[in-house]
Formats: sequence, structure tokens, C-alpha cells
Amino acid sequence: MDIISKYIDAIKAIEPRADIHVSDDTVYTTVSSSKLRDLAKAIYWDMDCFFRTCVGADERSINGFYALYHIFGDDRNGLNIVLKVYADPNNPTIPSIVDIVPAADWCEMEARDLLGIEFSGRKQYRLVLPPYWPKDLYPLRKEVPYNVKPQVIISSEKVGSWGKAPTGVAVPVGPYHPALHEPEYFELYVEGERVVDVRYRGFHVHRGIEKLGESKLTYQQVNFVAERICGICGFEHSVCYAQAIEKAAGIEIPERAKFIRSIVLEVERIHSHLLWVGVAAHLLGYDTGFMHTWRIREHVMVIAEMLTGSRKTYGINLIGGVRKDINEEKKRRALDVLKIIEKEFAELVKTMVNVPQIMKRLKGTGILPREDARKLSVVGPTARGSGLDRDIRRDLPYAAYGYADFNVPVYDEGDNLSRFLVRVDEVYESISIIRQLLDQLPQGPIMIEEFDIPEGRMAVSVVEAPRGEDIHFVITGRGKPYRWKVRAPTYQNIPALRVMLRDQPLADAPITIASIDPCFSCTDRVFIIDKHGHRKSLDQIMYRWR
Amino acid sequence: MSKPKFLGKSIWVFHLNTGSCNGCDIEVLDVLTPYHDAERFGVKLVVSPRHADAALLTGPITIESLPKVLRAIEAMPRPRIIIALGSCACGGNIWHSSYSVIGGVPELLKILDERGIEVDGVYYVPGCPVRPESIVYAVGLIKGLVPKKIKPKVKKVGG
Amino acid sequence: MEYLIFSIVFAGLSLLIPPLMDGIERKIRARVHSRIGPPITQTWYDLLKLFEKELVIPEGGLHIIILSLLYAMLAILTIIFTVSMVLMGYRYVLIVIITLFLFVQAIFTTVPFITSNPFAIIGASREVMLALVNEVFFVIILGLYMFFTGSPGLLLGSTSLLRASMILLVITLFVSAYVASGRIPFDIAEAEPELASGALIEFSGPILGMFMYSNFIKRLFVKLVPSMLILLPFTNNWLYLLIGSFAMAIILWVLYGLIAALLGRTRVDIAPISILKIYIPFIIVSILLYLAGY
Amino acid sequence: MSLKNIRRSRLGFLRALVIAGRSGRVTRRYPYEEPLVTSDFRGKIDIDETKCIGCGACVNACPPNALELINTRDGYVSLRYFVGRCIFCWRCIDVCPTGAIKGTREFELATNDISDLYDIIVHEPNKCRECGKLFSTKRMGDYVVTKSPLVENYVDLDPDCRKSRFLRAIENRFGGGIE
Repeated sequence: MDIISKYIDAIKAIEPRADIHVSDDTVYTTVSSSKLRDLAKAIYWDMDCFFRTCVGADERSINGFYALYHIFGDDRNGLNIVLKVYADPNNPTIPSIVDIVPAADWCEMEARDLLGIEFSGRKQYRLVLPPYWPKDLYPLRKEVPYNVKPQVIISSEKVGSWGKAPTGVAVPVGPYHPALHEPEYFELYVEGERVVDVRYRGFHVHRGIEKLGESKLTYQQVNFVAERICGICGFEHSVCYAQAIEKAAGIEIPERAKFIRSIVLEVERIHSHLLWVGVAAHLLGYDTGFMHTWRIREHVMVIAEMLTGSRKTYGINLIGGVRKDINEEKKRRALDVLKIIEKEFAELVKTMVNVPQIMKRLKGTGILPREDARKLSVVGPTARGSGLDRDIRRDLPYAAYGYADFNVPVYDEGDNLSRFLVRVDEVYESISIIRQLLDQLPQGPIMIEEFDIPEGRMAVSVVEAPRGEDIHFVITGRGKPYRWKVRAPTYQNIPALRVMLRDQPLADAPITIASIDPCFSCTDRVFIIDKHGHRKSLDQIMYRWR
Repeated sequence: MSKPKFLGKSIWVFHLNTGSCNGCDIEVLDVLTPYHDAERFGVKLVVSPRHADAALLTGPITIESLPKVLRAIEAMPRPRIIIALGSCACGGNIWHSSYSVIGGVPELLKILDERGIEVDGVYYVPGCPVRPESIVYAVGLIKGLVPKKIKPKVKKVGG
Repeated sequence: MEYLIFSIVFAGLSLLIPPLMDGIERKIRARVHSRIGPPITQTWYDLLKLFEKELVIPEGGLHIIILSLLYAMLAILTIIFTVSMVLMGYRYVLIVIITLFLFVQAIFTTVPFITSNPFAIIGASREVMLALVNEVFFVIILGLYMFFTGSPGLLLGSTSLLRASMILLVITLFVSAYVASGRIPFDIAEAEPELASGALIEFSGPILGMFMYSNFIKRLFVKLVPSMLILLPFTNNWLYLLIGSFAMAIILWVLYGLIAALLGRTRVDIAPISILKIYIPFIIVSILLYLAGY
Repeated sequence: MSLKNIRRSRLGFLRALVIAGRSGRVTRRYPYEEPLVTSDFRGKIDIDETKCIGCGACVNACPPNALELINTRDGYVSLRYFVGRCIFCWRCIDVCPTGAIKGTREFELATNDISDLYDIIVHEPNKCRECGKLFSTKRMGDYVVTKSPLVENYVDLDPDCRKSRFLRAIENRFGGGIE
């Protein structure tokens, strides 16, 4: 393919000695840290790629170094480009690329928090772990056991205080705020009712699943952890993980399993979008809309339970296929339910759009301009609402999406209303995808038993979750993954919140925060938005670990 | 604090998410929707611990959210009940022994006793995610409408 | 003597039915949501449970409790005053009960300011913003009503009320009653998703019970005033007027509950504009009609 | 369905009444009526003690360690199932060699005391004929013998005695002392 050679020449131009090897849709190169920044600039801006994520890995037992993988994505041609940089074990520092690629801010800080890789040339702060976590204890290092419990005294520290508030009254939204349903903490600085600045501190949901994945669990058990990364789009993670391992080990799963995976993925997308439409109506005070949307959604939960055995965490996905089959009777009942949903949801949206308050508060609020969206490489409905035409199901088709044709709704106003309409359209697309896939469901086995997973293989797998693209990066080990990194969609969308929330009335903060459909349990990331706010260590917290 | 006569009739619940994957949280919301409608038992989802009688605690209580959980429970006026929803809250799910999680309500109760915060009742509702019907059944149990079905079974294996 | 019995009966009635009516309203809202909804007496259960809970002194200290006691007493006083004075046929009843009502409204907007919770402060400031528009026009309309009828009090059987300008006035009064009762489009003071029940966030147990109970009574009072005005021309006996206005208040309560279930919540900067868009044209038209003699 | 082709009407919001009217009250009066549970629902598992041999295959397969083999002080091995931590994935049913675990549709598991959530199967331990130590379970021994009869003569030895017997056997055969 000429595109791959184009990338190879671009990389060779900057780093002549780089050893590049290509697996089916990923270009791996190992680069020296001195050349990293200009390579990142070339790929991100000149080749017009999007930034997926960066993964820190403790490879001292393999090659004696720490490694950092920067992953870029070229959606149009369905390519992933992985730049690997080594850092020497006793003083791991790597030049930061955050000024070239603003979207890399978080994953660099996460690599620093969990692995201790320092980044030169940027302001560094604690991201993932709580402030009272001991300074020199990096959980993802191989020698640290997964159940280490540092002795810390949890005093009732002042929530989220980082010194002086920039301006105005500080309004704490969270950690237990009715609009969020999840423990995330936004501190909105308001003048009157206008939001001036936002600070965000999350990570209440950091459960250390990556450490568990590479220490306590085996390959097949990691599926069930992946499924519980997020309670709403759990199956995306489980499919993404399984595909990553299957790609790394070169396992070819039966056709029927691919179809069942795609069908259940689309059932989950319908349930997730209906859930969001209901919550958005609730946030705007229109409880009737919330109740009726969730009444319609109940049908989806029932057919999900019929197809997979559980209302939400389906648990039918393993490496090598699926555990539960779809017979004729289930197919018929699923099609009936889809007919009901299509009819009732159309009518309900017609009603909601005519409620005066909803239109007034959705149109023109929480604007995310197209260039900001491009700079922060936002994903999913948030990107499609701001004019970026990105959809992994069409760009890098996986599972059985090659067999279904569907169009991707894109609006370019970039306000809450366009994100609302993107999700409404996607519900109908999903219904038509399920119908197409159910018709072409091939016969055959649904799982293969015998396969072996060689050690030391790398793979990047990308899946389109209801909230955006969801990336799993895997290095295979013996009996369990050596390194398993999850980059959830909301991880990429939260930085865009600052652009959306700036100069908006406070009353719209909940609906704007909800408009990116944040799934904090996927993300559990934190970052400081404003320029000069640096996280000072909260002195009233005592460490007893040292 | 004797059990007040009217607590059985109207239970105001406060949703306390301590690091849950929000599978149980949407089932908590689902309990209010038409098919399950917990409001017919007088259950109302309130927004601040000040107004609440029961805390619907979901999630394995990560150490990041621990200080805030303690303050939220402290802010609830007595008599207060903790309802642990889902296998994360009852036993810590898959990450019960992870470094950043204390492992569910049994451990939280120890920390609460340590700090002298009394709680008037703890209910456990297993499930992953917990079914809306299980939550309705737990509410029925609190109100005394339904018997407790689950019994511990100790079975000795024959020779 | 029978005046005493009637006033006790009506006073007791006016203290008993607001929470019951709220139960009925929740039942209607549940029906619009296509679910069963709580029993009618649920609001009473809530209030009684709240009074049984532990009294946690909010951040504002003891004077919060004193103020909320004052607020509850004044609300109860207003409604009993209305009932007994109307029964007695007192001429200046309108002015007296309006001042009492405005005093109650003033306390409700100031109490949250004492607590240092930012949500309460923003909730109270929204309440002030809304009250500035709504209560002011409530008084203007009643002033115009008095000016049009030429008498400061309620004139039983005065046919002047059947004139077009008067009817327009009373209709705006009904709209103002809806806004004053703080229902969905205008409940921005306790907007749950945004401000976590802004004004009432710090109160718990008995204080919250008192505040909620007084709000229910305020809702009944705000519906009684317009229904009394509309029924004036049709009766010449104060007792029938009171019975009629209570019945109308109940019907209004059900109707308002239904409307509230169908609308979403406005923003604090849109709310005053949308209210003014209703009041100002109605008042101008009614003044013109009055000048033109109808 | 983009905004342009949705018919915008001022009283459109009243249509919500039409929707509510048509759908009627859909609430299932659950404790008194059948819940919305389909026949495929994965509920609590039930361990049949007549078939369980205490081999621990389910313990290895269980992601949240809800199933654990605990050996009490006097050497008795027992399989403890903690419903509170179970994620109802039914992996144990897939891996159980003797089909002892059966899946039920039970979900009414609410309780106010956590000790209700423990099911314990206590197994008879094997007694080593040489040193009398108690190890694994008798059932396990019988199962192993039925599967591969030739191990019969040293199945009732605990692992250490078995190892030392095996080493001695090799030593005799090759005549060298391996101490």
C-alpha cells in the first residue's frame, strides 16, 4: 500500500536508522528520544493524524529499559502508527510532546504517576493517584505487588483546594452531584451565574485494573475485568481487549462469533444512547422525557438479557469467540422489539424537540468549535457534533461491521443540540445495522478452543464505543498480558470541556458536562485546566509510608 | 435511636457512588423509571446527604473517594441506613484486593467504627449489576413487606 | 357562634389539604410518566418522617432554626388569617393578606443566604431574581384590580368584575400564581440537577419539614387569592365564596400539576423575560380596555 | 431526522399526554407480580455437595475470587462461596469437571447481615497412610482413581511422602544415593 510507504519515508526522513516493521494495520517504529519531538510533529500535523494515546511500560525484565509507546491514528486510511521510545531504568526521562500534541497531556502524566517516567520540558503534576499516595511508590512497576496498601492517614482533607481560587465564587460541582451520578469533582469559578473557570479533579474510580490485568488474572479472566471498566459501555472494552489479544496472537475467530459480537455491540449502543437522551431530559427538568425514554430503553435491556444472559455486564465474550448463541426464536423477538423501539422513540423525540425549554437550553450552548475539536482530537459524538467525520466502525472496520452499510451523522454547529441529534440519529443507524447483521447471520461454531498466545507480541485494537473510539494496547506475556493499557473515549473528551464551559451560564454546566456523555469510570483521569494552577501537595495530609 | 414509625413509609435515598463502574448506578436510576417505580414504596432520590435517610452505596470505595464518603455519611442525619448495592459494595468485586481500593462496605464499617460514626442499619444487595428488582426487594425487606429469602448453607460432604 | 365553628373547620382544612394535594399532584405526574406513583398520603408520610429525624444544626447556626420557625408560623398565620377574615367579610382583607404573603416570601429568600453553602446562595439569588419579577407584578395586578373596582377590599356581588379588562387582570393573576408556586418551569430556586435543591440544601430533618410544609401552604394561598377574585360576582354570601374558592383551588392544583409535568426547566436569565412577555401585554390591553370603557 | 425536517409546533409538547395515554401504566407491581426476568438470566449458583470433589477448578476460574478453598485448622478443606463478591458470570459452571455447580435464576439476595451470603461445603480430608497428615479431599482421591486407575497405590499418600517414595524408587533403580 502506498500509504504505508508514505509513512515509512516520512519516518526515515527524520530517523534514517529507525527499524520499522508493519503488521496488518499498525506501523511500529523504535525511535531515539532526541528525534521523538520532530517525529511527533511530522506525524501529528504534517500527516494530519489524530493522537490516540501513549502507553508507559516497565520492560526491564525483557530488555532492561522502561518504554513509552506514542500511538497515532490515521482514520481515513485505517492505520495506527506506534512510536516506541526507551528510557534508561535508573533515571527514566523522556522529552514531552505536550506542546506539539496537546492531547498527550494526560497520558504522559499517567505514565509518570504509575511508572515513574519523568517528562522533560513540561509542568508535571500528580494525575491518577490521590495526593496522599506516597511519592516514590509506582504501582505499575513489576516489583510492586498488586495488593500493596501504603499506610496513609486519610484526614478529612479539604476537597480540591489548590490554593487561591482564580476569580469569583468557587462552586463545587461534585463529587456527589445529582447531575453527574459519578464521583467526579468539578470546581466551577463563577462570577454571578457565568462560569469563568473550571478545575477538575477526578480519579475517584481508579481501581488499578491494569495492574490486576498483568498480575493476578489470567487471559480469559481479564475479559471480565475489561467488561466492568464501564457499566454502560462495558462490552466495547471486552471486545476491544479480546480483539487486541486475537490480533497479537494471530487467532482467527469464527464468522458467527464476529456477527454476534457486532450485534450485541449495537444493542449496547442503543441502550447507551437512550440512557443519555433520558438523562439529558432529566437535567433540563423535563422528567416526563426521562421516564418515557427509559421506558422504551427497558425493552432494550430485556432483549440484551435474552441474547446474553445479563442485563448489562453481558459476560459472553472470551478470547476466541462468544459463549452464547442466538437461535431463531431470539432473533424473531429481537426484531419485534426493535420495531417497537423505532416507532416509539421517533414519536418521543418529536415531542421533546417541541418542549420550549429544551430547545432554548440546548441550542447554542456548550459550543466546541471545529478547530478546538481537531486540536484536542476529541472522539465520538462530541467530534461528530463539531464537524469531524470520524467513526472507527467505518474507518477501521472490525468484527462484522464490514458486512453492514450505514452512514455516520455529522453536524457542524458543535453545540449541545448537535450532539443530541448525533446520538438520536445513531440510534436509528444501530437499529438498521442490527437488522442487516441478523439477516446475514452465518452458520457455524461460535468459539474456538485450542489456540496458544505467544509471548512478547504487541497489538493495538480500536473499537467505536457509544462515547468515541476506545483503544486497548496489549503486550502479551506468559498466561497473562505483560502490559495492558486502556484508553477510554471520555479520556479524550474531557479536555474539551474547558472550551465548552468557558463563559457559559452556570445553569448549563450540568447539561454541557453531560453532553460529552462522560463515563468517568472509563476515564478516571484528572487534569488541571487553568494555566497557572499547579497542584501543591496538601500539607495537612500525613504520610506514614516513608 | 429507636426505629421511627414513619421511616418505613418514606425512605429518602441518596446515591453515593464510591468508584463504581456505574452499572449499578444506572440500575438505581432504573428503579425510578416506569417499569419498576420505587416511588410507589415512598422511595425518593434526593440530592444531598442532609435530606437522606438511606445511602445507596455503589462501588468498592476507592481510597481517593474515601474521605468524601466519610463526610457524606457523617452529613446524613440519624437514623441513617447504608444499602450496599452490587458485588463491588458487598465484597469488592474483582478488584477487592487492589492497591487503590479498600474493598467494599465490610471494610468501610470498620473505618466508620474507628471514627465513631454510627450507622443504624446496613443492608447488602448482591448482583453485578444489581437488578432493579433486587433493589425493590431490598426496599421491601427494609419496609418488612417481604421475608428474607437467602439463608447461609453449610453442607457437609458425605464419606 | 357558627362563624367560630366555620373558621375552625376551614382553618383546619387549609392546614390539612396542601400536603394531600401534593400527593395527588405526584400521582398525576406519575400517571403522565406512565407509572403508578406513591399513595396520596405520601407527602404526609414524608413530612411526619422528617419531623422524627435528628435535628442537625446547619452551618448558619441557631438563627437558622429561629428563622425557619418564624417562616413556618407566618405561613400558617397567613392562611388562617385569610380564611377567618374572608368568613367575617372584612373589607380590607386583600391588603392585609398580601402584605403577610410578601413578608413570608421575603423570609424565604433571605434564610438561605445565612448558610455559607454556595449552592444555597445561588439558589436564593435566583429566588430573589424571580420574586422581583413575579411578586411585583402580583401586587401591581391587585393594585390595578382595586383601582378598577374603586374599593380597597373585596366587594361581594360586584358585577364590575364581569368586564373584559377585569377578566384579563385575573387571568394574569392565575399565571402569576403558577409562577409563585415554584413549579417546574420556574423551580429554578431548587433546581435539583443544577443546584442540588439550592435553597434547601443545608436543612435536614424538622427544619426541612417546616420549609416544605410552609411551601405547600404558600401554594394553596397563592391559588386562593385569584379564585376568590374570580368568584366574587357570582355569590353574595362569604361562606359560599370561601367554599367555591377552595374547590377552585383544588381544581387549579390538579391543572397546574398536569402542566408542570409537561414542561422543562428554564434558565434564570430566560425566566424573567418569558414571564414579562406574558404580563406586560396582558396588563396594557386590560388598561386600554378599561379606558375604552369595557 | 436532522432538526430541519422535524415539524416544529408551539403546542407539540402536549403530545406527551398522547404518548402517556397510549402506553398506560406499565409498572410491574414487582413483589406481588412476576418481575421482568427472562429465562436466560444468570442468577446465583448452587453447588451440589453430592458431586463436588473439592478440586478447585472453579476457584481458579472465578475472576472475583468469590469461590475459595479454605482449609480450617484441623486440616478439613472446605469450598466457600461468597455471594456478595460473585459477579454471576457462570465461568465456574463451564469449568467444573463433575458438573456439580448448577445456575439458578435467583436474584432476591438482599439481606441485612453479611454472614447470610456465605455457602460453605465442608469436605472429608484424605489421611496419609504413612505419616497420617490430612491432605486434599477423599472425593478427589476417588475421582482421580476412577479417571486413571494406575495411580491407585499411591493416591492415599500426601504429596511429601509421595515425592520421597518416588525419589527412593528412582534411587533403587539406578543404585546411586540421592540424598
